[in-house]
Amino acid sequence: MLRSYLPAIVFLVIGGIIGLLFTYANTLLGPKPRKTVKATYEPYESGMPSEVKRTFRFGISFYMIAMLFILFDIEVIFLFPIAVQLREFGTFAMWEAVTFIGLLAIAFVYVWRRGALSWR
Amino acid sequence: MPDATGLELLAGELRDADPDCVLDTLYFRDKARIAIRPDRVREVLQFLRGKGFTFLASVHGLDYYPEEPRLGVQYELLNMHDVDRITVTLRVPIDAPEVPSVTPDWPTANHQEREIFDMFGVIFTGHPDLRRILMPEDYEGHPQRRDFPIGGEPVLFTHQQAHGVDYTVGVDRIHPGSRTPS
Amino acid sequence: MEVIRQDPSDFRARGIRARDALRGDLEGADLEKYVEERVLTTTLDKALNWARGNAIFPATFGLACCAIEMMTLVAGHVDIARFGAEAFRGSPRQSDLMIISGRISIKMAPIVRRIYDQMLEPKWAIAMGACSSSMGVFNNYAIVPADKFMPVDVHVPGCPPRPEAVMHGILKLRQMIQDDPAMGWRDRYEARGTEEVVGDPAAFPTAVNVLGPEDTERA
Amino acid sequence: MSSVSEYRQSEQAVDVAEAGGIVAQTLTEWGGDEELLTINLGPHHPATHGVLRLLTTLEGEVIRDIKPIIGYVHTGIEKTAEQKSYWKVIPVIERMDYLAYYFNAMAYCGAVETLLELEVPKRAQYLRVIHLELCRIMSHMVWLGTSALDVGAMSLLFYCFRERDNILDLFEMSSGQRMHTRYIQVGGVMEDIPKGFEEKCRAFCKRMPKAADDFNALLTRNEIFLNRMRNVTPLDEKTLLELGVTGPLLRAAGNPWDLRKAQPYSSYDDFDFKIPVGTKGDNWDRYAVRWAEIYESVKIIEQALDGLPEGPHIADDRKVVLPPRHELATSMEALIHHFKLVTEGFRVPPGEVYYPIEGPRGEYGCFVRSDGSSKPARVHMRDPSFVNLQALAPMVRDSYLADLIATLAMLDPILGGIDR
Repeated sequence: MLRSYLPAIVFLVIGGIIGLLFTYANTLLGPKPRKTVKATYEPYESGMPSEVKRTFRFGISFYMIAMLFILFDIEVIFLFPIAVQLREFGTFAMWEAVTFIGLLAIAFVYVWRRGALSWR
Repeated sequence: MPDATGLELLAGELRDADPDCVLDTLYFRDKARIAIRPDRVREVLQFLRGKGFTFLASVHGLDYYPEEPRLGVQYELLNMHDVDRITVTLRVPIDAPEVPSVTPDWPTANHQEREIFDMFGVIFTGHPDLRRILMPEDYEGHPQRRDFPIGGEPVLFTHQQAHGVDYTVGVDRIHPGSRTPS
Repeated sequence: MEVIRQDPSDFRARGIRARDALRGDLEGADLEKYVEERVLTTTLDKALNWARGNAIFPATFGLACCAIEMMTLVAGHVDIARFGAEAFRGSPRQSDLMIISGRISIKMAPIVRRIYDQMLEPKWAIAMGACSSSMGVFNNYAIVPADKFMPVDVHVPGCPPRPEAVMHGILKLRQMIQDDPAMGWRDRYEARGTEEVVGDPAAFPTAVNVLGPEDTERA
Repeated sequence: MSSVSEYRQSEQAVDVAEAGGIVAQTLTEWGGDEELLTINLGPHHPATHGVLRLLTTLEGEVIRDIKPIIGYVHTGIEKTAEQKSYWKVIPVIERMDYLAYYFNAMAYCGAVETLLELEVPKRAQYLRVIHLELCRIMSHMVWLGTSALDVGAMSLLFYCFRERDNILDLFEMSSGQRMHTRYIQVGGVMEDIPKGFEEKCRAFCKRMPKAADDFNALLTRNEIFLNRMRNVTPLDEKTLLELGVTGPLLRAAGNPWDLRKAQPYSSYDDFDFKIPVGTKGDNWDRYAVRWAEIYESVKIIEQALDGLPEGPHIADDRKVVLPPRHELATSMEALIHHFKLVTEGFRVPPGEVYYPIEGPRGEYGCFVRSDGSSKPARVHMRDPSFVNLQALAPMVRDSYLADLIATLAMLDPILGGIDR
């Protein structure tokens, strides 16, 4: 039974290795910094000492815009599998995709009319 | 330009309005200039604004080093309607450098007065935000005064230095050529 | 990574040997020599420096007039995109070359130093123009040469230097990176405090000690 | 309530006082539910056109208060100018506003010539006008390239810098150097233009309007550019006049004040050209005024080339102007004059003069005070960017951060001129 899952496991392992490799490539290959200065770890605020505290809370409007973006962006990801195999699925898949987009379009119009898109 | 007679008329009107505010008038290179008492500057500028000089082009500072009173401030006024320019000048000694600020009437003078304070040390009373504008906040001294050394590095002739020959021009020692004959 | 120039006289002979090698009837010393000429042998360091040299990301650090000439570096006439250096990054985190283009005033010196510290290894610095290399035209109270507070690898003369001169500076830096990265202004980071000061250092009131003792600690 | 530390408190005193509609707003007034963030669009920022530090207080994306802090490229040029003799001051003065170096030199030389009462020959005035207008076009090219880059149109940078390089080739041809050419001398111009200069200049004048049409075609019908520019941060003419703003910013608000027409200098009254004037004074008008000025400058150059008179390219008052090289071999007086000028420089009668000219960003006024010696006692350049920068705060208050970037691009500040 395990045999049928083998390709997926191999795929995961290779992905993991490459991911880790990239994260630690710099420490492996890059030159070792001999001397560090306090400024190196400070946040970059165009050259000035940064005064923004860790506890700074961003406004609600940023959160709203982020949520809307994710909502309408995931829509595209669902269309990828359909787009790849459209020829085999035939017109049924095409209509399914159209209704899917139509539903989200209604949601989009509602959000637009409510004015959530414009920055308050 | 208000020509010589126009300048005298203007000065006359100013003297009627306020007897001892106009110290001197000068017509040099067909340009009119009125020297006034330092504490009358806001009234004079408002009066000239009434006369049509509605645009304050520039405010700049001076250091008449050997002569007293040392620090000078000049206001370039411009009459856009009939294309006229006039200069209002005042002189303050270095130990009492207070000049009433004109920023409340002319917002353009805000940064320019801050620059004069930064460079010459003229204190503008009534200025909303009198801080250094060009030099770092904690810099001592006013660099553009004539007795402030130019600073900078003396030229390092390391080879000659090693052989005891000193070509270094003492940067802090005023170079003979640069002393200005009074 | 050295490129071996071969003289073209035995061109015909090498052609025949290549044909034999393809047919598989080349053995012994000939095969040995044939393979040795073809395979590039290098060390990991050399390969890395080769990559670093050909993909330098400068940080947009325009201070004054030299910044305008630095912009022309990226424009059509002199194009450093040919050498892989045209991706000017806005933040010091993503860049590894700082071209100090312009005059550094005493108010700006700590900021230049902080941004240089915020750049990540490996990093280099080019002092573009006379003002950042040596106070240039203005030898007065307001200007600090870049060497006073940070290690600079290449000084490009000129006021402002022609774009070709800065391109030559970048190529010179690329050559330095690939040949001997450690070479540089007094072994790179131990440079502070070793400026040649004739006589006692106190004689230079204008020497800007940008980093107080509490700012730095050994890694 | 706000996370502004004591360090920032000291920085944020009340800014412009209550005068003529500019309400002094302190931070505590905005209750608002959101936290105020004070952040530095600091000296090292790709969109500030130089080392300008903007201490902005943001409520989310909206700017509540902005305070420009300058001085990061202060070079003490005016102090250095007092240490040099008159003719050595020109290279130092040219490095103030490094996109309008011909205008700095022209303002300074105009002031010194007024003090000396030295008459500049007609041909020198025409040559000066040609190079001033070429420098104005070059300055507008750099402004257009970088501003389009700020708003997102990256391709324009390469087109504009191609045109700029053509102009710099002309500068190099006439004076030998691309930037800070020191072509304008006290008394006239350094040298006469070489043989091929006129043809190359006419070829450039033929090509420039077509290039400007392309740039405009790229931008005017571009939806993004229009949304970023139209009706964005307008400022009315009265506030601009109170803040002392001159140049394209003032003309965009409808006031046709241009010193080339109002107080013609260096024979500008021989040429006929128009002054582009906007109506609403928003970002779009500021763009359109500068863009239209390019065509007018090309027209001036062509007229100046057509009417270029014969004659000397520099005054022949030997007390002030260096004698030509070939004369040194023959006449003794020339040698004495040459020696005297080169060692000590010429003496200027004592007096004070303010000489204003119209540059690409506004009124460049050079104030020179001489005390009779061979070194100027005081040189001050009234830089338009320094005064125009004060108009940034009233413009962008309560607007979006993105509009600040577009407005700063349209303000076209040159930090070398601001900090001097």
